[in-house]
Amino acid sequence: MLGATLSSGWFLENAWLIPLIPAIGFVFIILFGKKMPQNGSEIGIVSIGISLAISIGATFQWIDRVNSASGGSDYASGGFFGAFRAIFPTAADGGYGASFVEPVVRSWTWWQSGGLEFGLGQHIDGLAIMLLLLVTFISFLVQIYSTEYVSGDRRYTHFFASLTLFSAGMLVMVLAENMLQLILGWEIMGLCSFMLIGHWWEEEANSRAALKAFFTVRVGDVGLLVGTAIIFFGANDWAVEHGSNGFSIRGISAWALSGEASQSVLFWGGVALFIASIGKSGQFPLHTWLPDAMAGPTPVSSLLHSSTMVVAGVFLVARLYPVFFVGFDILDTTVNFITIIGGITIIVAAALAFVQDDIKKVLAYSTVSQLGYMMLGLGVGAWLPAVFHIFTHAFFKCALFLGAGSISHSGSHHSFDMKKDMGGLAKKMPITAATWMVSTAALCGIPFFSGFFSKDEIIDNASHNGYQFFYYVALVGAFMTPAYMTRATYLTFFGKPRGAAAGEHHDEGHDDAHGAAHADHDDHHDDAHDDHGAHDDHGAHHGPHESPWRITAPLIVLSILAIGSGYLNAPAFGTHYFTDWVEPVGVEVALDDEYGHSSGEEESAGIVFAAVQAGDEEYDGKAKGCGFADPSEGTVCYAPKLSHAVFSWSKAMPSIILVFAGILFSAWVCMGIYGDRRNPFAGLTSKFAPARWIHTLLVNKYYLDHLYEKVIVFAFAHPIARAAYWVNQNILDAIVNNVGRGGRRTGEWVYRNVDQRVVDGAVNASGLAASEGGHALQPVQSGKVNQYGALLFGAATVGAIVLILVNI
Amino acid sequence: MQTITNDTWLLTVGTFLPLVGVLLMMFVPASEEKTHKQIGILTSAVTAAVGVYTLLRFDFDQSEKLQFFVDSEWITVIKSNYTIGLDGISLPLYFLSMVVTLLVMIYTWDNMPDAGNPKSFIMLMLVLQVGMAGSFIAQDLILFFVFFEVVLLPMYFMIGVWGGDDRQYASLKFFLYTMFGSALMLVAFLALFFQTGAASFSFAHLMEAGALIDRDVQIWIFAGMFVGFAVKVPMFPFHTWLPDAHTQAPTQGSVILAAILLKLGTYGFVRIAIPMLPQGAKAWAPVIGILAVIGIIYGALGCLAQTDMKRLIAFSSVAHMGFVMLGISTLTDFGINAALFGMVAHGLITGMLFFVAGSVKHRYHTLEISRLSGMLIQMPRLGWILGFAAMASLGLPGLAGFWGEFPAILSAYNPNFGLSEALFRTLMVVAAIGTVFAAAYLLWLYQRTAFGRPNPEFEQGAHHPVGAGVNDEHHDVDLHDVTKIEWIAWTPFLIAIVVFGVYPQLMFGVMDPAVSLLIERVGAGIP
Amino acid sequence: MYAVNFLILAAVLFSIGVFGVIARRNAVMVLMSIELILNSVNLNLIAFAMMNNSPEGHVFALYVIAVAAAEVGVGLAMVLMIYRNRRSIALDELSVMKG
Amino acid sequence: MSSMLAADVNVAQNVGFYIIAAIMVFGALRVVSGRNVVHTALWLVVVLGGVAAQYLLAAAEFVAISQVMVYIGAVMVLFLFGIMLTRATIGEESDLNNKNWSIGIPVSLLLAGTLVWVIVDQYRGEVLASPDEPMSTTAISDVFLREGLVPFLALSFVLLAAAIGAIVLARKD
Repeated sequence: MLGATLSSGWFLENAWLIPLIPAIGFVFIILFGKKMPQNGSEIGIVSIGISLAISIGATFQWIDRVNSASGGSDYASGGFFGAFRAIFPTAADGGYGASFVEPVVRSWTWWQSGGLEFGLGQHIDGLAIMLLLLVTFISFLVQIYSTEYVSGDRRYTHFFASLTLFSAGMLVMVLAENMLQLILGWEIMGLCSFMLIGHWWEEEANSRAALKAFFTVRVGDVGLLVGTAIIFFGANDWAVEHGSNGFSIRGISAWALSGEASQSVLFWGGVALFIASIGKSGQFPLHTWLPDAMAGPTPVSSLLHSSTMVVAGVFLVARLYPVFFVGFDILDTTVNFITIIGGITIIVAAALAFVQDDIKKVLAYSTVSQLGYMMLGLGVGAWLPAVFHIFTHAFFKCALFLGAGSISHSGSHHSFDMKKDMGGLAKKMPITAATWMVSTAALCGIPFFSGFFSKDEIIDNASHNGYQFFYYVALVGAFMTPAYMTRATYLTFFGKPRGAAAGEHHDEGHDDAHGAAHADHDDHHDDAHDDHGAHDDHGAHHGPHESPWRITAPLIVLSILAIGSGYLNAPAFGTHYFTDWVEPVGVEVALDDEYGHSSGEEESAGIVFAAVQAGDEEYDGKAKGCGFADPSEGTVCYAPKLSHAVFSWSKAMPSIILVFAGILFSAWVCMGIYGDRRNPFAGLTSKFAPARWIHTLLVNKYYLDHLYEKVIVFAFAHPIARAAYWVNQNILDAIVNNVGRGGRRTGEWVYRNVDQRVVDGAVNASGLAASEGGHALQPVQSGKVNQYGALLFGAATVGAIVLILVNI
Repeated sequence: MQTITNDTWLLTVGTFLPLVGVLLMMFVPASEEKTHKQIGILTSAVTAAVGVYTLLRFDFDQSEKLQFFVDSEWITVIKSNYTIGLDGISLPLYFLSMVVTLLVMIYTWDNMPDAGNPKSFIMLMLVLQVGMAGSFIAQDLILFFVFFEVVLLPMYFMIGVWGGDDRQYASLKFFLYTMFGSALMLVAFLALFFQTGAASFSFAHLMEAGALIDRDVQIWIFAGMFVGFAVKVPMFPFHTWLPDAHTQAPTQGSVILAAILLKLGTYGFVRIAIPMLPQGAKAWAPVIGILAVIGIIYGALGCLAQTDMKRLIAFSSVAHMGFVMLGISTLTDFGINAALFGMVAHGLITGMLFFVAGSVKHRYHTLEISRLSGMLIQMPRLGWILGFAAMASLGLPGLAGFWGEFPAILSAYNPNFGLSEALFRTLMVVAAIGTVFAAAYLLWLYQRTAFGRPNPEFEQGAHHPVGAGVNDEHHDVDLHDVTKIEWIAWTPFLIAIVVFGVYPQLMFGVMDPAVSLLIERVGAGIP
Repeated sequence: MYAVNFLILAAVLFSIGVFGVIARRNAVMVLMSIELILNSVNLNLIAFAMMNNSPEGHVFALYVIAVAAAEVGVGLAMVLMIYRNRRSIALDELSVMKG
Repeated sequence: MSSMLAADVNVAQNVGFYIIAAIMVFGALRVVSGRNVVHTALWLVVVLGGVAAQYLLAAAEFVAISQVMVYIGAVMVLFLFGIMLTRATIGEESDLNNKNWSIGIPVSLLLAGTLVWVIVDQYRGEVLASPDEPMSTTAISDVFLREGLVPFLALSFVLLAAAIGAIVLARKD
């Protein structure tokens, strides 16, 4: 009777409003934004704010639902909720005893084909709730931040419109009920990233970056389209039989774990979908668009890199985890496609972060590297830690980007160059510096900051699940992360002020960063600062100073969360709220139509199975479970039954040590290279050839961009396209033209060679022949009536004779 | 075939109403240009109103049946009847042809091509409308052929008289190409007629009787139809008339050509060739699929090589119609649904792109991509519309283009009737890669024309240097943003692209029952 | 009386008329030859009327007579006009219709 | 006149027919070959009169009278006026015929041969029953004014149009 007793509520039932409101907001901004007092930004903020409110409401109701499922069910092994939670930390294999929580699924007919109806709706489970909250929250902060950061921009309204639509796209994807809806959100994000990265499109570099981002992601999208097609046809028959269809996320999940799915279909579908994730989440080798995407305004970067866009790829894998789990034989093998890509990405991106001068690019590569961690986590079967890492990473990465924006906004005069325009900013911008430090600590995985709890779990589970090699890869990454972050921190906040940070004014950086659009930025800027009194010297002195509250407030909030969010699931302290609320429980669920339509008649088309949890006794306490054995008759699984590594400080020790080693080593080297002291590392790259080679390789980003832009894209855009067009003009078209010309020649030949007096019989296709024939017949047209008469009567006579002869 | 005979006058009136306008215009001297334009708009508006009424009267619950069915004697000697009817397959196209004509007519108000003489121009357009609408309602092969050919001549004159510099060549090429196709098609029609026992030309009869023909004969007859329709679509390698015709045609001609005329070919496949010759269709399906996918890639590569905006859009049509044909070639209800959706979507989107190209030409007097730049600065609204149409064209979900493209790719995974899965799955992957190319050429176009700073050549008020030689027309560059007339003509396109993109069920719901029935019938004809 | 009598007479007259139309130069003479042809037709009509014993043949003959009268009127008027303009009615000198 | 058409004059009828026919053919040949314009016109009168006589033989008296009145009375006068107004030579003219007579003879011979052949083939031996009494004018007028009314009216218009047209064409200005 679980279906009936699960608590639900208005917010959960109507979660589909969360993306809809920003989407409507987008339309309003486009239509009326310019006429509003705040040029449309208020519409964006309000619409995101409402969505945030709904998300919060939905989150509480979801937690309630989880609790009611655990506490109210007879099947739950843990008894009432509190007791269940108390014993949880010792239950090594995690979700084993937990109850299945029916997601809140609703759907409306969106389109139909071949007699099947496909829906548009919502699929709310823990993962969706977590991301809904995250996305609306971060979007909200970023929008507030943006009102200051891009104020006075000539396309201020458009900026907010795109930002709002961008959030809407991500939200659509997050609560997608089926694959097509997911694609919808996915592509809307792609479009908005194009608009936002290319926001200052007057500069060719920016528009190229936008193009590159869209295009690279689009390459990955081939995989999404193909993968969806493969999965659809693989799953559809089974799913339709069970009351769903081959696009429905639930249908696909259940089919993948049903044991009836073809392994090869799952494998190829998984590969194709994962290619899409590679493109979207900036995994190696399609990561090259991400650093270029820094051409966009900083709030865009922070939004893109924390909770939206790049997370979409990870989300896709997490969402369709059963497909990947079965398709790639996760946990049965020691290596698979996901772990390989994730592992490579961690190292490759982290190495690149060492040679960047642009602070945003350091952060960009660090994002790529962290996304590698998430992928690795998913690849090694650590679903929950990976998802938790999405959660924590969003806060501290957003804070870091916004911090970088704050520095450029108020500290380095719109430059992002750490070597030229920064240094020693810690004193001038204390709030920014403090929040930066906290977030960096979280990113590095220093204990007691949020990143530690999530990243360490991934590393720990890699070893726990038998992926020893990737355990070491992750440890190397854990060393590299603090190292490059220490370098960036040192260059920015310590040492001697340089360039703009020292108060120097140079137009170069200014133009590079904001282009022409910035000309009126400054004017408006001054007005904005006048409001704050303290910063009215901006136009005159351009000295570094702390940013206004609309920038610092989001920073502070985020940095608090950069610490606090980790404690939602800190096994070191025995908390596991996040696990309870988010992780789908891998138990067999009985199909029962009776409950399918119990929660509202609107859930008519495309809704999936009604479900009640099957009794635990079916497991017999064995290690087998969903994902490892086929579900028994009449039941389905929605998620594999995953076990969790049990935390212990001793197991965490290696990574902790490596983190601190990284910090210390890097600080030492940095002071050596960038500081005043003479040091063996100074001038290393010029003295030592292998170091120089590595440095060159890294500076050139492994020459991947060369390969893509100068070789592949160039080849298609120029020689190949030209060749195809040449074929078109000179072969295909030439055939047509030659057929025409040949026809004309034949006509001429016939005309020349057949007696002109007979030509009138064989009327040539060309008009020329007809005219010549006319000339040939001209003598007949004497204009003399008598002759005409003679012809008329003669012809009539002949005709009559012929008729008579024929009729005899 | 089940039919519903209600409101039998509706289709005939809707189809032939434009002729009333033509008749009216005959009595007005050519010098009264405004009156002609008014009559043209009025006529097409009334026609579109009849179209709306048709929509209202259409029984959407029985969209698989032919409605407003009429079957009266026409040419009894050759057993051809005046048989007309409308079902879910033809309704969207029928209505689209009416609306597009109206909007093009409105656009003509301000944007008469340089050759002038609106009287003949508008009369030709109205005649064209009769042919287009008639082709979609005809349920008799001879009647269909007549309407199909009626379309040809006005278009020939539109290109040949009001076209660009190279119009003679383009119009002749268009004409001869399509005539060539039509000739083969007519032969195929007659062969079908005699092979089925020469009893009747009506679709319903031929669908029943056609399936009984020997497989080999079916294949030959299908070949004839294939060439006829493939030229019209156009499919690779019969596409070479298209870029010339599109580039040279006046804007109105391009829009109608893209929006409706090309659909006659694909509609012919769905309505005539496939259901009447199921075994022939099955034998030809792999060929169609391969040519369609070649068209997708090839058209995209052609686009990348273009320096002229209009020609680029024309090539993109080749690629998009490739998706439509891919959907058809799978012989699945999924694929044909997608193809039908794609036809309408392509009509709306590419029509819109041609409108924009026409307006760009009108303002800059050039379509050379390398000379256009910074359109978003000089004409932000036009730039936005171009961006919107480009996004729709590359198949962004949420806009209409996606629903023609994705389900077509999807359907190729599982072709019907035992067609080779390996082949079609390969085609699917290649077609999916084609979407990347689509993104590439459209965004590249957009980046080069809309982004960046305006070309100094076209700065407001700047005079061209005398010796520049690039622009010897005497027009001053008059860069004004989208005008009111253009808004009126374009807004329905833009709204339709969004509405169909967001809620595709509007069209799928109408088409699906009819298509399912069609596939069922084809399946019955394949042993 | 044999039917062939009338019919052959009409045929002969018709042929003579045809010869006249072809051979004569003078426009007035051509018109006269046409009258011959018309009369031969009338003979036929009367003969057939007699054969069927019905008045329709007579009626048609009368029609032809009326039309012939009209034709001669208009034809001669045209001849007069041509004569006024060109001072000649020789048909072989009229070649405005020459192609 | 009806006494002339007694039922038992079959032989006489035939003899009359042949005599008149011979005269007509001769006249017709003169019409198309004569060298004097006025003479040819007069020969045409002979032919037309012969036609009228043949009508009488065929019991078509109303048509015969119309023939005499319209042709001999009106049309021939018109022809003579035409000849005079165009100042044709009253005497003989050397080149009334053009070069086409060489085409004309074979054509007309061929035509005549064809027609005769066909006629003989079809109607050989068919005898025309001599009617008891001539076709009554009442019967003709019945047809004219009942089913033939519309053509009759149309014909009136044709005549009117011809009259007007002739005047317009012949006017000097």
